[in-house]
Amino acid sequence: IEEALLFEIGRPEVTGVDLPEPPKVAKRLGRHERKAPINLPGLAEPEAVRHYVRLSRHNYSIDNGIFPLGSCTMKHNPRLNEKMARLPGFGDVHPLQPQSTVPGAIELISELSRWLIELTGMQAVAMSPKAGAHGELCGMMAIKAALEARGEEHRKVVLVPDSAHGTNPATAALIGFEVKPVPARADGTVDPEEVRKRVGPDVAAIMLTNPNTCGLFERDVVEIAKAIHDAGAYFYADGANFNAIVGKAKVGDLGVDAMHINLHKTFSTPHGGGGPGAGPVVLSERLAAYAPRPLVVSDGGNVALLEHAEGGAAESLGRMTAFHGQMGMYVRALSYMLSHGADGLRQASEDAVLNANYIRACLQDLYSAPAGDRPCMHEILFDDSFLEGTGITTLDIAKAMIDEGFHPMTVYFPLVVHGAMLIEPTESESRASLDFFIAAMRDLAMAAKAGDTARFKEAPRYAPRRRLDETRAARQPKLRWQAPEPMAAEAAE
Amino acid sequence: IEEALLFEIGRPEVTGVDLPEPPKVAKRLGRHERKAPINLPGLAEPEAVRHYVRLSRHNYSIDNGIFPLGSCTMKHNPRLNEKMARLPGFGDVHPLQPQSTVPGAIELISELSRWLIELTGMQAVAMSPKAGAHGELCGMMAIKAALEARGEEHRKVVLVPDSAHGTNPATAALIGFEVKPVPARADGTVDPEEVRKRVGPDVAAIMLTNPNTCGLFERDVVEIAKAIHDAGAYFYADGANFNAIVGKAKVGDLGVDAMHINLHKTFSTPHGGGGPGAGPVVLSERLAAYAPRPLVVSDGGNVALLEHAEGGAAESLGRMTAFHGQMGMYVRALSYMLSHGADGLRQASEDAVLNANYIRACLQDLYSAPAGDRPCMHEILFDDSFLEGTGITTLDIAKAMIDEGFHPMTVYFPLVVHGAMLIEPTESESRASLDFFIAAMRDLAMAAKAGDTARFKEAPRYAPRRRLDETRAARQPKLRWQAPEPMAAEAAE
Amino acid sequence: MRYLPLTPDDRTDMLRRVGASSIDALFADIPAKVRQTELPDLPRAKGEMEVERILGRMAGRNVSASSVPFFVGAGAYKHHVPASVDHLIQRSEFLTSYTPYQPEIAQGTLQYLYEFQTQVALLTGMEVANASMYDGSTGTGEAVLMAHRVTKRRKAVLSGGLHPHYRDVVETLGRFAGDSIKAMPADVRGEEDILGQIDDETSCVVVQSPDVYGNLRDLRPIAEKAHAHGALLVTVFTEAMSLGLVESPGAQGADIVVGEGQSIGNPLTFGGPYVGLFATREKFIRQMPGRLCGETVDAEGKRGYVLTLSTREQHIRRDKATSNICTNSGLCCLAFTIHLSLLGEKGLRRTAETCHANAVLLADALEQVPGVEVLTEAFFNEFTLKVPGNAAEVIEKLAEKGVLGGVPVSRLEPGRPELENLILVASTEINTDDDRAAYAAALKEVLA
Amino acid sequence: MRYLPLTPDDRTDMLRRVGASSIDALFADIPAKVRQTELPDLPRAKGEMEVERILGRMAGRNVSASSVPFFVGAGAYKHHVPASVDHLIQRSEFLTSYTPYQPEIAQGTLQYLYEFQTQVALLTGMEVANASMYDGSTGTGEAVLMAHRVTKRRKAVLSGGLHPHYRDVVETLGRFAGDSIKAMPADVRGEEDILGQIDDETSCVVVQSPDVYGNLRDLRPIAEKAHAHGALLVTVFTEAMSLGLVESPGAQGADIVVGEGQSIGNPLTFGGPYVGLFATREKFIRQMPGRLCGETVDAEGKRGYVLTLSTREQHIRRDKATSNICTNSGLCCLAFTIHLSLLGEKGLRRTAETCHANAVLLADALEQVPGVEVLTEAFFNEFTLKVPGNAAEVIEKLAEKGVLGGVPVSRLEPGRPELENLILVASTEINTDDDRAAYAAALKEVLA
Repeated sequence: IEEALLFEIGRPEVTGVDLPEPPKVAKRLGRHERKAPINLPGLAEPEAVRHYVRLSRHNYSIDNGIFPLGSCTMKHNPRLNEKMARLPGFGDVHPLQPQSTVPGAIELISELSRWLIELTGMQAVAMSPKAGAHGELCGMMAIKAALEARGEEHRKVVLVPDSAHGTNPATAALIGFEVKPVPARADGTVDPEEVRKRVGPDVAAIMLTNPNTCGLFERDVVEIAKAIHDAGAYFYADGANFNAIVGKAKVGDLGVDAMHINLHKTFSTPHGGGGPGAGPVVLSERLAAYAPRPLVVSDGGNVALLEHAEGGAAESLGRMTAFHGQMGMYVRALSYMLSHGADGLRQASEDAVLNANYIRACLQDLYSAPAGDRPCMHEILFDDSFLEGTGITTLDIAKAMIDEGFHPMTVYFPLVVHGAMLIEPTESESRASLDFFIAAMRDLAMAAKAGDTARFKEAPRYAPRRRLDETRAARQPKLRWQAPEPMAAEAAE
Repeated sequence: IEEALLFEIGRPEVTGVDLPEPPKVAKRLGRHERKAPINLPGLAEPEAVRHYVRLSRHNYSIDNGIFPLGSCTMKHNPRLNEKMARLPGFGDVHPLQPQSTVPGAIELISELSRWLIELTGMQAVAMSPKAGAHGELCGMMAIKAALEARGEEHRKVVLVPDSAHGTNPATAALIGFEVKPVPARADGTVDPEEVRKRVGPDVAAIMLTNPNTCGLFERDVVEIAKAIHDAGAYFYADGANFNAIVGKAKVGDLGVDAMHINLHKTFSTPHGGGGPGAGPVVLSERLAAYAPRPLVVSDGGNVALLEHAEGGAAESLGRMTAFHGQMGMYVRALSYMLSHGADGLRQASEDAVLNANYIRACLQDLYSAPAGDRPCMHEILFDDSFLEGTGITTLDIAKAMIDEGFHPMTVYFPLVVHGAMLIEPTESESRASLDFFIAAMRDLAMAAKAGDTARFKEAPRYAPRRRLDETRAARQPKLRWQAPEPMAAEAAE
Repeated sequence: MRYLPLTPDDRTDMLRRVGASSIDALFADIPAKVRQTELPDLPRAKGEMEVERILGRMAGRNVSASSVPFFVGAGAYKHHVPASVDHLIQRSEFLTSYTPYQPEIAQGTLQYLYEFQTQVALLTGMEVANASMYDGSTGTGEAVLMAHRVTKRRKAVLSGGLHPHYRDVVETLGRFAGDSIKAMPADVRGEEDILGQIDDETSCVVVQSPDVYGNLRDLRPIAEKAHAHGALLVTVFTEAMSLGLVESPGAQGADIVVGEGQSIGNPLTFGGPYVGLFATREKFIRQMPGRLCGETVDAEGKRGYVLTLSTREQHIRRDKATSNICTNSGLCCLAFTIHLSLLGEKGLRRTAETCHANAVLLADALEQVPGVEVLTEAFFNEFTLKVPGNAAEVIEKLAEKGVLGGVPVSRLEPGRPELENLILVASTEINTDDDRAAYAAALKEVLA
Repeated sequence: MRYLPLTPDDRTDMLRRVGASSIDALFADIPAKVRQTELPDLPRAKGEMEVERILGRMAGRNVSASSVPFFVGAGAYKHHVPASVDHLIQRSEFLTSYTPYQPEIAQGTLQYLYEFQTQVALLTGMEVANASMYDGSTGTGEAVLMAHRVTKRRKAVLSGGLHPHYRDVVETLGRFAGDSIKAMPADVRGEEDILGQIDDETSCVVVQSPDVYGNLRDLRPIAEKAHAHGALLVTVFTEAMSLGLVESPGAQGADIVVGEGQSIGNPLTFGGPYVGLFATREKFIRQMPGRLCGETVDAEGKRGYVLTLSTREQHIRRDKATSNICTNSGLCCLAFTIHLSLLGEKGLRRTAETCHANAVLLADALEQVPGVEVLTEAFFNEFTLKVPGNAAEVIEKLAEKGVLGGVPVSRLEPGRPELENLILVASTEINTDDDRAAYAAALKEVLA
């Protein structure tokens, strides 16, 4: 079923919001009142509800089925957390109303901070970054600030393994670092020897994802950290995969100096089709002083929200966003943490890892895993060598999965293996759900090997759309609706 | 996509509800503790959410498209009303907590009563009936009580036109009345002459739906009422179609003695796939004294909730349900009324009637309307004579509509025309939506006349199910899931 | 008006298409002398914000159950319902759909009704259940009418432990239907001689357990006696959660089990909408009231569900129908089914055990208050408290102290001096030690 | 644990299938000396009811905007959002989906992003808009970086009317990126000589209107001067509702328009998540940060939508990307789009007019209080109030009287004695006559 665009069904004279006639006043707008029409269409409420309900039905979501996007961690989103975030005391408070009127909000941030610090074994946490990539920026700024404080601005190089998320090099480059790659071993992990070879007086930091994007724990992480620290550099950890090791290892013990935490990945704040996220950054003792403002600090029973770098806190790197960060996400994350508790959080990590290994064990005879039959962490990486000679690609497998009723896994990432397929089931899937998924994946692999090419090349056939022409979209970008010519003419009249 | 039954995916050892260990106490259950297992499956929350989300997607709803079920009045359900019903002061109060702790709840019922009385021009309203049919029972009981008070228990006959809803005769029969039909004129309306012929000392009441189920206003209603009253009987009105005339006529002025109001039809409380409803009954001065308890009475500024027939109120017909009725529905209905206001309610009736007539005007050349080109009220009735010779039935048209993406109209009701198709668009549909519907309906009629039989006989093809075997369901009733034999054996071990 | 998509221009165009000179031309069948020309004497349309203010103010005048120590029961219970339940029932496809008359596009509703029927049958220990009644009280009325149909007798006996509202509903219905209803007097301690009331004219005996005073009743001897006389045993419960811990009525010989399902999945909402559970033996299905959902197959042989046995129902059978019920409690069934599927056997049992344990602790605490006596020996989560003084006044004074302490029996049975010092007190999993301490302390003060 | 579907039996079976002796065997890559054996020192799992109690208690300690006369703005505004908006964004298919990497099964998200981009372009009077930034402040930072890329210059001038938080964000980013940021001093009356700051090194001028002190600024001369020097004009707004009544920045020559979209569709939530709006000229699209959704066709020629121009983005371009942004504000965009589609031009205009009228009435009322002065001449819905005394203390005392009267400028610009008696006061459609009267009365008392 097709759904027209808002602009094709709405009309500027229709509104779905009733307000009384505004009070009559002498306007105080100066010369600034808008004269030209905006041409914004309106919908009556029944039209709007139907339009967006119908649109929603063109989406796949966790609540429809397994969503095994590797590295994206699409786990169950408890509705309790939505309810909590909407309590008037959280959802309906202003960031700049007097602090004396929001002690509970500050308490919540403080409590969430306590959980994050305890789970990571770090010294402090900067809560305000708005998403993971923003957290990376925060962490790398803290490192830069620390280097400056040491008078070592000349350290410009940041080591980034090829398997890293694109945000890592992008972040480093954004604030003037020079990105240098670190090659991976055959299984995708980093060899401390390679790190040692590259560290030197020009190196500011390494950015390392652990567990890495191949789904493996960097078993030499302590050595790598030592190599980095010995060279006077810092260890930034990309916390995208923290969900695999909560309760199993504290990143502080691994030698990490800064790590962002994607609350939506590890602590299940809903991803909402692209955000909002939240990216608190935990900091080691060496970096804690550089935390941005605002900052919630707790001293025994006293909790304070510091909005400026008052007093002796001149090291603070400054402000990264207006207000105090993603409160709505904090409430959801804390609700998730309280619900799980220390025991449930560890169990969730264990189940996530078990589920991934179960998929690995059940698929490895048909799919090709670069790491062989080595256990994985929370996600399992395959490459496309099992497709050799079939003419079928990783993308074809992904699109054929859609026809089987699944969301595809992450494809072509990480870049370090050919035709990557990265599958992350998360702890939210039942065994029955995994078995159903595995059966379909086995069937696809066998069909591919049997040469049933049409099933793949023509996929998806049972989705709201067949394959979309992405090249055309990029070559002739059409980024907004435009009134068709006659209508435009009419509007101009 | 298929969805297994709860019993096929759940397991008794799984739960989606966490509670601490119960306090240890010496039980005071006597000999009544349950020993046998219940065999109730449980689901973890992610499983439950996914199961019911997936199930929901097998349903059609107003929010998916027009739902033109005649006489069912499927109009937009504002989400504001859902929000209001969930305010803790309404949703989280107990029916038997002290009245002093719920003045706002009593005020709400009183205020809703005021609106219903004003809109109908009646004397009183009994709020407690739980749905329309329950309201009919209430009204007919009040009539019976009034007759008994007059010593006229011998009046046993209730006149019911053939076009009436099945609930009318069922209700009358339930409390011992004898149902006698009143024939309709060719256009489906009641001839007062026919009523006059049938009224006599044995007649207790007439039950008349107005506008009737053919979508016509009973233009002789005042005369009919007079004939009934002259004969010493009462006029019960089925208020299912009240939504067509709100603000256009007060039923009190028509001579009605009792009428139930389906809050979900006229005042848009969501039908929820089969309820809950609410069926307040407005009563004339002649019947007001017989109102059941509980009853909210208002005397100037004082409002009281009477739970028993205290003092001089011995005439009350008694209690029809535990507690005070469908509070949750009252809140939604009052929210709807306040939103519309007197002006909006009248406009809604007018738009509902205009929309139905627009469909009538745009389809009448292809479909056959028993009332010819006479204007209709809020719904338009066609019969199947336009299908003559095609081999296609009303049911086939309905099923083919499903393939066009619509919910079918009401079919084979009312019984007074052959192969009835009763279309009620309601005021919630935009003109664009009506035009879209009309185009599809025209296409279907033309296809039927052109002999495209397969399109109809094989429909629906694009629904979650093809036509279902209702005969088999009735002949070999299977009303619950049973464990397959091996599992049953296992459970018995 | 935000809910009305037609614009003035639309209306003009459409009237032209219809060939009507004005909107009133379409209402010409309403006789002129009764046609309403003035707007009703009611306020005009209001925006959302204004409506929220008005209703928010009314709601704010009520004391909500969650805001105080809360022990009110007597047929409606405050339980914790998971947030996912309310979220799911608000899905458009559930909330804004109709009775599943077109099963091909209503399998969502039909399948959950089938799950509901199965859950109710399992929970009650019966063979079959219907797709709900309005609530427990009207369901009890329907059960008595059904017993009349099955036995072709018209004399029902109601236990003195039956909730007085339920009794009143059955009596009202019986009176108007011309049936004989024998209601036993209030039976606070569950000691009545109901067996002595059963004879060969009796269509059914209606017994509640746990009864309104909290007593758990032994249903087996009643079933035996009833069956020996060709009568049916109708059992009633008002606290569905009790079925997680107490022996099922089906196992004790009940022929029809009817009860209030509100406790599972549904909020208090000042008494409604609730959901009536109705279960019976397979041999009686054609005498059952209400909707039934059954399994079948579609034209391709796939399993599917339909409303079935509708020849019992009013829309087919009209004046010969088994009941006049039409709209029932669909969405409340869904809430029940989702909540119960989340609970499962394990969660239901634990919740029930917590309710019972909390009630025992409460009874222990209140018995410490001088002059106060717990009258009920075997109970699930509710018991009768005897206080030295007028119970209604005590409850009112407790409310002033911010404790909602239960229901004075006199509110259900007015004008009976012998019941005036009794309170029905309920406890569920929501109650804490603090709640109990607050109640005991307040009661002590009130009685001092 | 209610969120974990695996049972102990499942775990045992699955470990066997995996060939692992224990769960810890799967974590063997974590060096033994850093493997955690003890549980974290944090509380154990809690049921829903308990979590609700804990968080409910925290929430209960805060004064919510709806519960008092409320006039706080300064970059976040309390507007009424229709109930349907929050209902719709909670649809599973929206709430629990991911960034639309597989467009064939994400057309719902992609189409609303396309609608969002179009709405933002129309509202700002610009040619194109992206699919959102985190919020207005970070969007402003991105706008400055983009201006650097476009002009290949690295010197930005910030108006003294720019929200101090936004200025701080740009300064922080500029400092670490090695750019030059010239921030003008606080400009309460909108009188600064910003034209004088523009030279041939200038990459962009960043001007907010309405500015943080409420002043509506004339952007045309700044655009002209900037363009004459090859610089860009970046305009900022923090109150999206103003665009319904005030001339669009696009019409005044802006090159990049960035703003906070919270006012439309999104609750206050103590400052986040919000949604950054970002619009520019078509010729700059390849320099834009953030996600872009574009129209295309599928293999059958049907219209569809995809994320496009991703060669600008970090996941393709890595260290050469235009921004490091990944996750943005998807669901907040949806709320914005739905609310704005409900408002439409008619509703937006009326809401904006009501906000302005209420602010004018408020200014009139407060000016009556002895010693109080409204400093802002031309404003939309917020203005600067000068009080005789320390503004922060006045605001605190007002709060004690149950009035949230605005933001003391000192909270944004601490340590500036010349700003210490200024309050930013905002009004929206939610404020009533009673609210205004309460504010004026409380202020009079506080100052007395």
